[in-house]
Amino acid sequence: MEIDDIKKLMELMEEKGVIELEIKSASSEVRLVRAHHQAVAAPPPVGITVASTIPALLPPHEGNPPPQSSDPALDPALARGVAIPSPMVGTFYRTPTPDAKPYVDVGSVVEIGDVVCIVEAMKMMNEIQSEVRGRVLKIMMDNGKAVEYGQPLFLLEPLE
Amino acid sequence: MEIDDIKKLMELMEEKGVIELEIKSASSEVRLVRAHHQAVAAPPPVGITVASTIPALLPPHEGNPPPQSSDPALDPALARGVAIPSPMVGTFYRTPTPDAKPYVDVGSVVEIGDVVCIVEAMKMMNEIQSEVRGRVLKIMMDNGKAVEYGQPLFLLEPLE
Amino acid sequence: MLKKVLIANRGEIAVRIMRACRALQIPTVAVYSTADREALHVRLADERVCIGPPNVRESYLNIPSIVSAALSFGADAVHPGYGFLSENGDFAEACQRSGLTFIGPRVRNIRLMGDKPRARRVMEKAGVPVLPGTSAGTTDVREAQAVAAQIGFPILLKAAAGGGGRGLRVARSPEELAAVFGVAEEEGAAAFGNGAIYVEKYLEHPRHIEFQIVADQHRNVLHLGERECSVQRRYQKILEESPSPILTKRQREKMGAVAVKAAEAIGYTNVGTIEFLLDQQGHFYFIEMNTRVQVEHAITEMVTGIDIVQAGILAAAGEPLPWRQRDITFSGHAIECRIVAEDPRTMLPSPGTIRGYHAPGGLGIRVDSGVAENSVIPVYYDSLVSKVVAYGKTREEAIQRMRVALSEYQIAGIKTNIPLHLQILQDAEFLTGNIHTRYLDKFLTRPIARPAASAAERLVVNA
Amino acid sequence: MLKKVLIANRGEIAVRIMRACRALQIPTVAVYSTADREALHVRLADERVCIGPPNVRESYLNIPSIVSAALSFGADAVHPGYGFLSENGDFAEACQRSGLTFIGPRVRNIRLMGDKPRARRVMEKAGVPVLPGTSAGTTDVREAQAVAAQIGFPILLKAAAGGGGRGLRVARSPEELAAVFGVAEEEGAAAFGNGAIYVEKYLEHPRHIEFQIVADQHRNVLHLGERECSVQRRYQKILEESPSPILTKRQREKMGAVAVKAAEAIGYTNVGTIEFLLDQQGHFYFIEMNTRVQVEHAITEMVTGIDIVQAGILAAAGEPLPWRQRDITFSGHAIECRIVAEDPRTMLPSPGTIRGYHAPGGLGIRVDSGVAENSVIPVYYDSLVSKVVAYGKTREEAIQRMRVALSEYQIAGIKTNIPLHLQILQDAEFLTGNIHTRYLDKFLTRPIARPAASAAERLVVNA
Repeated sequence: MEIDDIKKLMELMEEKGVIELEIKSASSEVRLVRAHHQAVAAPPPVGITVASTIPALLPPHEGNPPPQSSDPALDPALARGVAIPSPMVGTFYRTPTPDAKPYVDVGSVVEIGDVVCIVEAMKMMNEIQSEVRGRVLKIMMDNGKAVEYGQPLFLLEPLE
Repeated sequence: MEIDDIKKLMELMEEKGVIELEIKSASSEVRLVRAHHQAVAAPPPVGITVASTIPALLPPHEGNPPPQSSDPALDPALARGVAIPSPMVGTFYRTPTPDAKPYVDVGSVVEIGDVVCIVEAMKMMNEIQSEVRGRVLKIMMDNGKAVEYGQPLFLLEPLE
Repeated sequence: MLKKVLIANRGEIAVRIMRACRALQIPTVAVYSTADREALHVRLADERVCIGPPNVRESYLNIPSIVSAALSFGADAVHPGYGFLSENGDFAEACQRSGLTFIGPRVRNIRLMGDKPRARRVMEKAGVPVLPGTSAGTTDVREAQAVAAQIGFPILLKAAAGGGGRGLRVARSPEELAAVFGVAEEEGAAAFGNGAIYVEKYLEHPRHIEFQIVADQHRNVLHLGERECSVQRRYQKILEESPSPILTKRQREKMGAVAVKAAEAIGYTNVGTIEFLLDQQGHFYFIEMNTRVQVEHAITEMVTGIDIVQAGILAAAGEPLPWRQRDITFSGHAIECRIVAEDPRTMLPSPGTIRGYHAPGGLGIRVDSGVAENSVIPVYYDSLVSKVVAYGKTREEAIQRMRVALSEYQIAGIKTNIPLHLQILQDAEFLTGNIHTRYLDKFLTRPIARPAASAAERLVVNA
Repeated sequence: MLKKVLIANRGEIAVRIMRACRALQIPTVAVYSTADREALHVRLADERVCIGPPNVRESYLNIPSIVSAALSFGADAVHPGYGFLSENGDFAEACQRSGLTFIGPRVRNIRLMGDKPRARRVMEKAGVPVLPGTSAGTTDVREAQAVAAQIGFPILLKAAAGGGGRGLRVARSPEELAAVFGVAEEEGAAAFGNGAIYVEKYLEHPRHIEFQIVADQHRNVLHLGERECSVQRRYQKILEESPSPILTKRQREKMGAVAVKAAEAIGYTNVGTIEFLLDQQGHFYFIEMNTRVQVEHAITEMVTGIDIVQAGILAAAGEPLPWRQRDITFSGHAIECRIVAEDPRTMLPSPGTIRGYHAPGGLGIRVDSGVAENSVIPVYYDSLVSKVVAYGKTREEAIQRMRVALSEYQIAGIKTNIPLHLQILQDAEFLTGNIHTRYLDKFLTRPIARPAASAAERLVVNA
């Protein structure tokens, strides 16, 4: 069975509402299981959700704006990455003070415990430390933007 | 088994309201499971639906009574059968007059065009003719009972 | 009292009738075609009977099948709802001959009001104002000119066999009449097999105002006030409200009294609706009577507190009305938006399976729906999905609540006309109540394509 | 006017507040825990912010996270709903310190009413009748005996640190008091770390009658009539109605005036509820004031036509109330059934995913729901699924409509208390209005298992 066949099976499953499929033959075995219902009323996916504004009088199902962050799955280089999520709700700052240099940039190597940014919550400037050692692949948020709990701030390539 | 066969199976499942399917043969095995939101508030399945009474003040989701007819799929002998469905809504009679003998019994051989029963609709006695030649495996309805459009009345084993 | 009611309909009105029956503790039997196996009305009934294949002629319009279903499944009464067989005298007669109570008016009421020219003559004789014009079709242009000269231009030419807004032409002068008469005649002959033409006074920007009638079998007839149904698209109502934003209390009483007189003149029983056109000078003219429950009955229920469907069932069972006209009081304002499955851009029907369904709720919001999650809007039937009714103390409050409700209504899998409703609810002319039967045309600037016309026809059953 | 409101709640009340904000054209920000990503309130808001993990302490009770969300996402006001932080003075204070409008009363109103003994003393001083008894806890049985002798038996012993109906004992004689006082003291010390006991007059079969208060920041205070909330299970309301089936117009005016006096005595602003116990002789006693919108506010909205949530938002924005007491009129009867996810047999919570959802609709039915198809009832929060409100001209009509609505309500995937409601709605005593706070006990004959008690505790947040 070729990848294209499997792809076709997947498409058929989606189209026909099939959630499980198993095929065994002398030469091969295939088993496919679909998550169900996620297509309908798609929730903000983990980690890449952002607050989005919908015009007050438009029915929400007419289209939530897509998440602002780019999807790491689409870029093979980023797919190796590990995210640093925001541990709290607040405003994201890349610099300790408005005029200072950013804590990190793309390409920076970050050690465990290094401060990578500030999240301001209730006028408190909270220094966010990395819990992994790695190289910064991508900065997921713009400076000064509001961030949610769990929102990915940086994507790191882990280093041994 | 080819992709096209599987597609056909999926379509049949959807059409016939089948939510799980397993086929095992010497050369291959296939298993398919469809998402079953339709299991909830189960619609009357094709052909074996009967009017059922729910107490007026009980929420319908508390349980539709199961269809009265036995499921041919459960009896391998019946699985070969072909149903004669009622072509109209009315009352089912196995005999031409109350005292007469039934048109057919289990084991009777029926020719194409043979009258197998009467369905009374609006005081009209409608003779129902078989469109297949076969041996009666099962009588699906009791004499004098109300039948719907499409409701299986007899199960026949087709004969060449 | 009735023992078991078979509901000879589908969709929201079947569900609505079930609710009324449940409140009266009468069990119900749903009927359905094979296309409606999983429909909400089938799930909610006490019993259910498949009556035929999807094609309406073989199922929902199949008189023998429906009557047989009622008899075989032990119903002693049949409720026709609206559309389908609800105004079919043969069906009502077949029910009665089979010993079934037909929940509706007498057979002769249905037949009389189904024959528009005869209805017009009867109303004229009873002193109910009708639009000046011919009460029989003509193929003679000279006769048409004579009538036009008498009633004054502009006049409307109507194909005698037309309906649902088709086969209409306006003439503003004798010359124009001479020019279009032949065309209208030929069109009528081609489209409807009948070239006869009615000549009628043409009203500029009239309002469609209708009165709800309730009558028992004991000569009690009363009205439940008016509904303003001027927001129409090609003679199909889209949004209705009660009370009318312009009717005064005195006008309401006057028109209501005429509506009652019209119903009394024909010995009407059960619920029904007298439709009037109201011109800009305040003159009103009878157009027709609908001898069944109306799609938009819900708004009248909101402002009067009276359950109209229950009232019809009780009247059919022979119960006397528990009210006199003076007991009927009106409070607040109600608006109904008909939510139909259609592409808001092309206005073509949008059948399909409903996903991600969330109906609005909260203060002042009533939803009468025939669907739930995974419900199918089949291609075979009209495209009404649900009716949203907003009630408020004032028209402004009702409009505000309707906006909130429609903006939170979630229906994926099909397209709906919710965007059109939201557009109307923000339109300055609508907000001031400045509406008439051609009001909606301004939202519909696109040329009317042929498929769109047939979409409108499909809606006719639901009028 | 407010520019953007952050709703610091979830479920039906979050959706309810969004509707009020939309009507006032104020954008909303929803907050949610990671367990609520797909929740209806998240889908319906204009913006949404994840504030923490499922545990309430780290999300819906997390003051810094919620205030920070409001500030970072540009809200200028916060609505707390009911439960969670709605009666937390620290939260209201944190909002105000951060320059956010707290949509609720003043911080000092919240703190005062949260301190029950102090609230009692203030009310007593203001001339509001309170239950005779001690206004401070005691550990001295002789003091308890003296108080009991003065107010008369039976008396109620209440653990000073108890709540939600826990730590209560009845004594019907001095001997019984002597016997149970020590036990109660020990239990209180063991369960709540505080052995102090209040002694209070014990009422046999009292009714729970509460008055809805609306107050602005300009010293206008008025009441919107009463709610009868006597159908309770272990001090948790299950079914409420307005008006009370037994209150006369005169009693309503008298109790309403006292409720207004109580609110005025503490300089109350915004919406709130004064709860009374009413004994069989018609005496009534203040029990507590809830300084927030109540779950059961909807029934008052139905009979007065006033949007209480909007009124609270406008009052918080500094707007004066648009009504005087004489403008408040009552019409019809409304009943609310709280639909909770629980096994009707064991009364244990029944979390899960909702499938095959169909909410009732039609004439007189209002549904306030936090769920739709595929919604999850998480294990972490209270089990309220929705509120069904039935409105009718009379109590009988409302009951009839509620029965129809609940009998068609379809929720699969979880179990609900709908069967219990249907049982109540057919009970002869309920139908005659003969109810009191122990009325529901007769339906609950099973021994109370430990897990059931903790289920009740989980409901406390929703009181």
